[in-house]
Amino acid sequence: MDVLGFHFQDTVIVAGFFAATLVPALVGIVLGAIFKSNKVANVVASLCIVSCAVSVSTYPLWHLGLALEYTLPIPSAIGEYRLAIDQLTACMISFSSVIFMLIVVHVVKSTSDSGCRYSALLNALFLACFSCMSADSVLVLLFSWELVTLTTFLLSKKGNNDHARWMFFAIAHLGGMVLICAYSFMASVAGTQVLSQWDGLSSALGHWTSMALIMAIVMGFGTKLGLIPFHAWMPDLYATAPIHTATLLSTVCSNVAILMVFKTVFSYIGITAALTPIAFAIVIIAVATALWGALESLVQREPKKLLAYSSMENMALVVLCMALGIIYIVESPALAKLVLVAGLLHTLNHSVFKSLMLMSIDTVEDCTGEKNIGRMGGLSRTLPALSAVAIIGILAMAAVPPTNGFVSEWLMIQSLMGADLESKGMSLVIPLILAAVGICGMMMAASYARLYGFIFLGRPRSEAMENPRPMKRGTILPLALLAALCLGMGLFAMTIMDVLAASIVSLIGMPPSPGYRSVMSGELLPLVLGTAVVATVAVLYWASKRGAQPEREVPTWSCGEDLDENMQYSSIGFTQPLVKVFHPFYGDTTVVRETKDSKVRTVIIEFVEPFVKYLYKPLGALLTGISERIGKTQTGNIQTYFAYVLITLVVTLLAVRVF
Amino acid sequence: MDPILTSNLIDIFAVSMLLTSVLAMASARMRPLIKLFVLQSFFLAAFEFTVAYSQDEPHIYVMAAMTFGIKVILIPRMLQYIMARIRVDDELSLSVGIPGSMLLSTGLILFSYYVSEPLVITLTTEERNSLVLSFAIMLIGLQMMTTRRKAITEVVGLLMAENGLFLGAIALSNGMPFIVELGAFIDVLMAIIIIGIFAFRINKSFDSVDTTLLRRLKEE
Amino acid sequence: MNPFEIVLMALQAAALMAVSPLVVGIIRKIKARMQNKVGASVLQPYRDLRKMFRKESAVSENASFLFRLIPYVCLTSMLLLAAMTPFVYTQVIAPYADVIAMVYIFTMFRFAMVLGGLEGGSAFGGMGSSREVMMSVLIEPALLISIMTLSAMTGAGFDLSAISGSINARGAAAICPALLLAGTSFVITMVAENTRVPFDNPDTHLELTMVHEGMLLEYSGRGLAIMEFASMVRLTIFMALLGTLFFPWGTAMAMTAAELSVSLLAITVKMLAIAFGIALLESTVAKMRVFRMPNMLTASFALALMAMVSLYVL
Amino acid sequence: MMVTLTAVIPIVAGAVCLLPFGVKNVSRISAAGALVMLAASVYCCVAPLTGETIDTWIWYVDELSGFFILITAFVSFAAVLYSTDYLAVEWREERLNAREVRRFYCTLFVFISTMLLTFAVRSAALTWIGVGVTTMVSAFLVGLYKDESATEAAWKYIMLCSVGITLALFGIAMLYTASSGVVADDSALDWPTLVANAAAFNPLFMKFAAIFLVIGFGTKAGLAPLHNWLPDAHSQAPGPVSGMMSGVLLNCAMYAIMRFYSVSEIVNPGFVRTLLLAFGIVSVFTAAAFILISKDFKRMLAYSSVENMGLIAIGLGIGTPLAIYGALFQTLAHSLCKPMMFFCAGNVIQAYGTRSMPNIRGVSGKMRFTGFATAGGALAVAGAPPFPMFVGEVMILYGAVNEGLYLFAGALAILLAFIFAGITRSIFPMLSGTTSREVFEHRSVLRGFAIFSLFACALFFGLFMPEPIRGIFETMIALLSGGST
Repeated sequence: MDVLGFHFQDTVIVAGFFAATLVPALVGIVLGAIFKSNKVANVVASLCIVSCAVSVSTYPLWHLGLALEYTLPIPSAIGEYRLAIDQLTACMISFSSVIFMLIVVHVVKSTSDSGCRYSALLNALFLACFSCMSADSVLVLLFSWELVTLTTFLLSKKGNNDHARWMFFAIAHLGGMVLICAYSFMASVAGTQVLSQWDGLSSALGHWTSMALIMAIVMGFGTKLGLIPFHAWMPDLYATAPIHTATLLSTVCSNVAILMVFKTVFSYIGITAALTPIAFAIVIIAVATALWGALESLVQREPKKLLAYSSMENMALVVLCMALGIIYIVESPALAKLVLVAGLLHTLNHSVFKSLMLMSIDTVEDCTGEKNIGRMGGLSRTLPALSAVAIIGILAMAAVPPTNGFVSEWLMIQSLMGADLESKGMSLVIPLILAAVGICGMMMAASYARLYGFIFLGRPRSEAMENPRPMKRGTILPLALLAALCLGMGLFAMTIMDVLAASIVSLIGMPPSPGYRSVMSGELLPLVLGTAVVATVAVLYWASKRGAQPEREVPTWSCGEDLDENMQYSSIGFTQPLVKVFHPFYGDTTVVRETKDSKVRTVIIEFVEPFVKYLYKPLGALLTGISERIGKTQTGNIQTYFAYVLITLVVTLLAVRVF
Repeated sequence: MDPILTSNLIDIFAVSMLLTSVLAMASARMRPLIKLFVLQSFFLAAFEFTVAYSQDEPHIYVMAAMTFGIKVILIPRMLQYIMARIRVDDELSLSVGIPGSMLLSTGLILFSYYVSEPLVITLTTEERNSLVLSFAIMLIGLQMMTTRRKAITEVVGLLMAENGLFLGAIALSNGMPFIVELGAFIDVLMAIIIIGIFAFRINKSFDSVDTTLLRRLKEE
Repeated sequence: MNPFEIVLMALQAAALMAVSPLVVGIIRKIKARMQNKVGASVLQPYRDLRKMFRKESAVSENASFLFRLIPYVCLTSMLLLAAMTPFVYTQVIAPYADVIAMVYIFTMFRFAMVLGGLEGGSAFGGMGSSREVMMSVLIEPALLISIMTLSAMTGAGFDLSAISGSINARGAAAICPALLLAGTSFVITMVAENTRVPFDNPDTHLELTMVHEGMLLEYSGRGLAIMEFASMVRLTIFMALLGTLFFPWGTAMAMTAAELSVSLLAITVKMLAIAFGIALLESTVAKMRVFRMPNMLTASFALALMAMVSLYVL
Repeated sequence: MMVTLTAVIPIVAGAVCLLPFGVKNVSRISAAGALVMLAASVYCCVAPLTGETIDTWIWYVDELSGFFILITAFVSFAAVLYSTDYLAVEWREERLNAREVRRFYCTLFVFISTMLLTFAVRSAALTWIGVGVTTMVSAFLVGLYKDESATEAAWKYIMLCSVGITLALFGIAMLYTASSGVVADDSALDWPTLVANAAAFNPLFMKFAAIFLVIGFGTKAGLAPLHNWLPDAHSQAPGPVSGMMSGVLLNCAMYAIMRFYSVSEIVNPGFVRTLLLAFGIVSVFTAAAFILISKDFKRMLAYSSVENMGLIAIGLGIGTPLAIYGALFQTLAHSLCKPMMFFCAGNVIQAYGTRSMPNIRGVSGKMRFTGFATAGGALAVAGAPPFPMFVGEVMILYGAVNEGLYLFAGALAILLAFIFAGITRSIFPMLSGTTSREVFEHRSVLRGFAIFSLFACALFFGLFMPEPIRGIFETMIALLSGGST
């Protein structure tokens, strides 16, 4: 390849690319581990930004036709560090790097999470994610996936949130263990550890095994995506961890998980007609997760918890798309492409709007020091820039055109509807899925309306809201960029979809035609509709403002009384009608009455996550019970121990004698 | 001597060892217990001597002598010294009563026969019994450690199990290479000395050598 | 698409919007007559809108830029929908008259309204928004599914004009359980979506009952005019959809003068009939309690689902 | 000659320590002694690890021995460095007097010497003697404090291990019987001879030998349900000794099992493997249960040792080259990580004066270095990457799956996840939070260096595996799977 008149060997360029990606991050880790000062922390973070910036070029490099395969020149106990990047991986790496970079920029600017340790761990997380996505060896994949878990765990330390972090760590590790077993099994069947040589193992595995493996892999990665019942860690961790950790977890790490699920299911295992039953099981889990996330998000008190449930819902939709892809792929490849494109597009979109919203919400908490959504309000007048970017994020999450969230949900429903419904039991299932997706979408929209309305709109509900600290300088920049991405990806979604479709075609090894566009309606709709919305609003606004009488600012109408801060609808009250409608699902709404004085009485409504109450706690108690039983065997009496030796000896001898 | 006589003698000594073991399980007092141990060790020495004679293996003579010196004379002396120093109460405390212990011992003997059956058929007659008996003595030694509460009885149990072991080792292969035997003896001796030291410490710390008192170390 | 067609489409969108105050006026008039009143002129809504449009607006001091923008967002969404809705002629701006997009534009409208209700910070706005949100969670899926049933039934994809044309072309043969069930569901949805009795009473501002008006409480002058107008258009669009999607017979499928005039006549009759139906309903049925609404809405949802399922089962 | 020297140097160092110098001087002497010991061991192991087996007098050092000797020497070196400051603090705070300190060093060096010797001898009998002697010597180290708990722990330790040793001796006798008649008497118990002639051994006797040796040495190695001495002894011994016991003493018994394993696999393929698999999974299961309920810092770490010994047993039990690699790697990983963790625990316990985890809070705030190292150590011990124990676990699971032990692998994975959850749940809350206690971190260069060097090594092996070392592992795998060198 010739660059600026110089000729380079392809291998040199590839090696240079990997070096340029990995080395700054490595240097960052080392620097961050050694130094402590804030200045160095900025250097460390900027090294991370450099790495991200280089890895953004992954897709362009792939596009130039370079074979992005590289083996690091250092062997390890788990074999060689083999990296290989295919088209889909390249897409995801490039895109995730952009998000990662913007988040790190925000870290630097906001300084709330800075510090050498944090920045060094960011570098480590970047490396882990990069190597996980590009891993070409099973063990490297498992190693880096666990490393992602570890670094996010370390990154999530803030104050006294040990329990929340631990919950995450333990559940994620359980998932990791499942993955280790699943991948080991596949490696033993494939006879090689090199992932790029795994090609359609399902014929060798037999379909029962393949189905079990697909389930194990979806659930294994699903522990980080928050699939039911592994979502219990999400709300607490999102609420207590440093926000950038939560953001990375919700965006980049989810992208990694989704990518790995896609690659494993569609490329390594390979889908055959016999595998559809497992897809139905996954559909059920995904739908249940989505509904659960939507339901729980309605009653959350803390904005970050609400966003955690929203992440759960969004990721469940992506998994749903993947499962539908499995169902469609045999009968109608074009539709399968469409639904997979929808899923991947939603993954990308989610990482944009979710990072925007999480960081915006954190800015709110940072500026006001308030964490309870019920005590917020009226920030749009005091923090106008923030409220402007946040409304775009909210619109994107609520899937309102012309944002990117709309496009992916639109595609999703299209692919659901376009299903060839004459076949199998699908005809009954599809309407149900459709209904569930519809209800989820509207419930989430309700949550988002509540989120925005009770934080930015209305009158302030507490002192802190009246005079928030101004935003830190420069923090608006990454947020604005993300907001611009929300709009841009909404308008120009087709370009991204084409790339994703091509990646999926090459991943699955399907014939490129019929393309996904053949089953899709309104190819230009995102662009046309989006432009139409924006243009019409602009024209109407402009036209209407001309010749209008000047407005008058008046106090909010209050039936003649003076409005105090409690005379506003409360955030819990806002969704209360819905809670009443879906009451059985919330199970227990605990009402705590505290009598402080003889006259003052506070009523607090608490929503306990039923999964924690009815699944995790009893399970924990059971395990502890069993362990304590076993613990009783250690009596402290040495005679008992001798007895164990004697019994062991006798039993072993007997066993050997008998068998 | 007559080979039949020697082989009979070998059997007799081996059986006597088992007998002393069983009797030891039945004894409720400390001093008879130690005496029974001395007796058992003596039978072991006699057994070794007979085997040495019949096989004409000089190093087994040495072993017999060592057994006699260490196990019949030295160790009992030490045990008695320890008992005198820490004024052990002669009463044994049992966690399983004597009838129960007897039944258990019988069970273990039967078990030894059952388990060693495949081994035994490959051996010559005189080795057979000795091997089964050595199994039984070892298991009964462990049983004594399991059911007797005092530190000293635990030691005696261990020593009896070791006697069984030597019985088996010699019956099977005329003893191991000399260096092993020597090492084993030194090991035993050292163990007893060190155990003795700790028995003193236990007595000092707990005012008793009843090891049931030693049960603070466990999970809450 | 020839230029004439484009002009026609634009005309029909414009006509739809233009007649919407009239439709509201007619409903009010019929209602008044049923209650033995004289009632205002059917043109009264036009006069009201004109008056409000000219007045000065008073904006709450707590309101943000969004508050000023929301009326235009609402109007825009209705404009786009008007352009998508087959009215006298089945061909609309295909292929952009996408049913899914239509549902999402409704969502956009509603989202804007809800946020608008939360501006200002009065208790009424929040209440209106809260109830609106509750209803929409149940309405929207029902709407989606009932329209999807049509799409699946005809196999015509997601294009409104194609769906409408396809049902129209089949004639009476198109009448099937799915269509009827979906139609019933759509009627309930229409009543609920447009906040008519028994779900809401558009004519009162009683705090215990109001949904839609609660959200508009802070608007005045031009903003209020636009919001009210958008709501009127919404009602008309729903009525038009009912007339051209579920009972599309008579709607012009080709651009001939004969068909167009028949279609014009047909749609007028249909709209009047629907208006009469709404008025009848509003005169005879009492307003529901707020927490009774979900039952009715769930019924609508279930009907839609049954319609979809019946396509494959029957 | 070199081997003799290696074994003698620590004894000399120990003897010198007994001389009536001041505590500070004794520390210096012992540090120097440890350094010399390390140097001698490294020098001694260079040849075997590069393929030239040392086979002189009673010594026999091949790759496997060399591997274990190097681990032992390195960990012991770190432990002695750590002791110098640890003991000085104990002496300053008058928990120990100068005489006890001197005796401690002497015993410690003798202990090291016996361990080195255990690995370096040719005969199974001598290995057995070595294992026996380590028990007796280390009993004094466990009982160093002479209080009730320490005495109790030492008593349980010595009694249970003596039983184990006795059973193992019977196993050796069986082994001898199996081999006698095939091999000449003099070399009948030499490991290389045993391996070379194994094919002709009496399989029945080998089976009994296997049972007695596995149970006997298993008691010493801490395989459940024979492990009950282990948490007591580890928790009562002073910090550096706990580290050594867990990091290298358990290896001694495991080494004996490994050596026997390579013989037995030729005679009765699969027999020892089954035994080890059974003991291994029981150990991991028991350890999981105890880790979940343990409140005592050091006891919990001790159960983690039980778990790791179980894992190593499982790795051997699976018996494929990959799994054996996992077992050996796990041995290395455990020997590096666990002492480090015990040293950290020593720091914490010395500063807080309690071992009860719920009473320890705010370590990171009060003790920066220890907090950092404890966090790393906890992750390493729990089995998180990039630490080597994760790699070992993955290898063993991978091996199990490859052998078709699916249910077994699944159960093991779940148990490992529980253990992971248990360890992290207990340790991380200690690091954060606040405490009202007066806490003073005893910092010194040597102490820090001891922890840091282990940490650095662990991290290195977690991430890298240079070709030469990989080659050594390959040879060891060949040795263990019954191939002759």
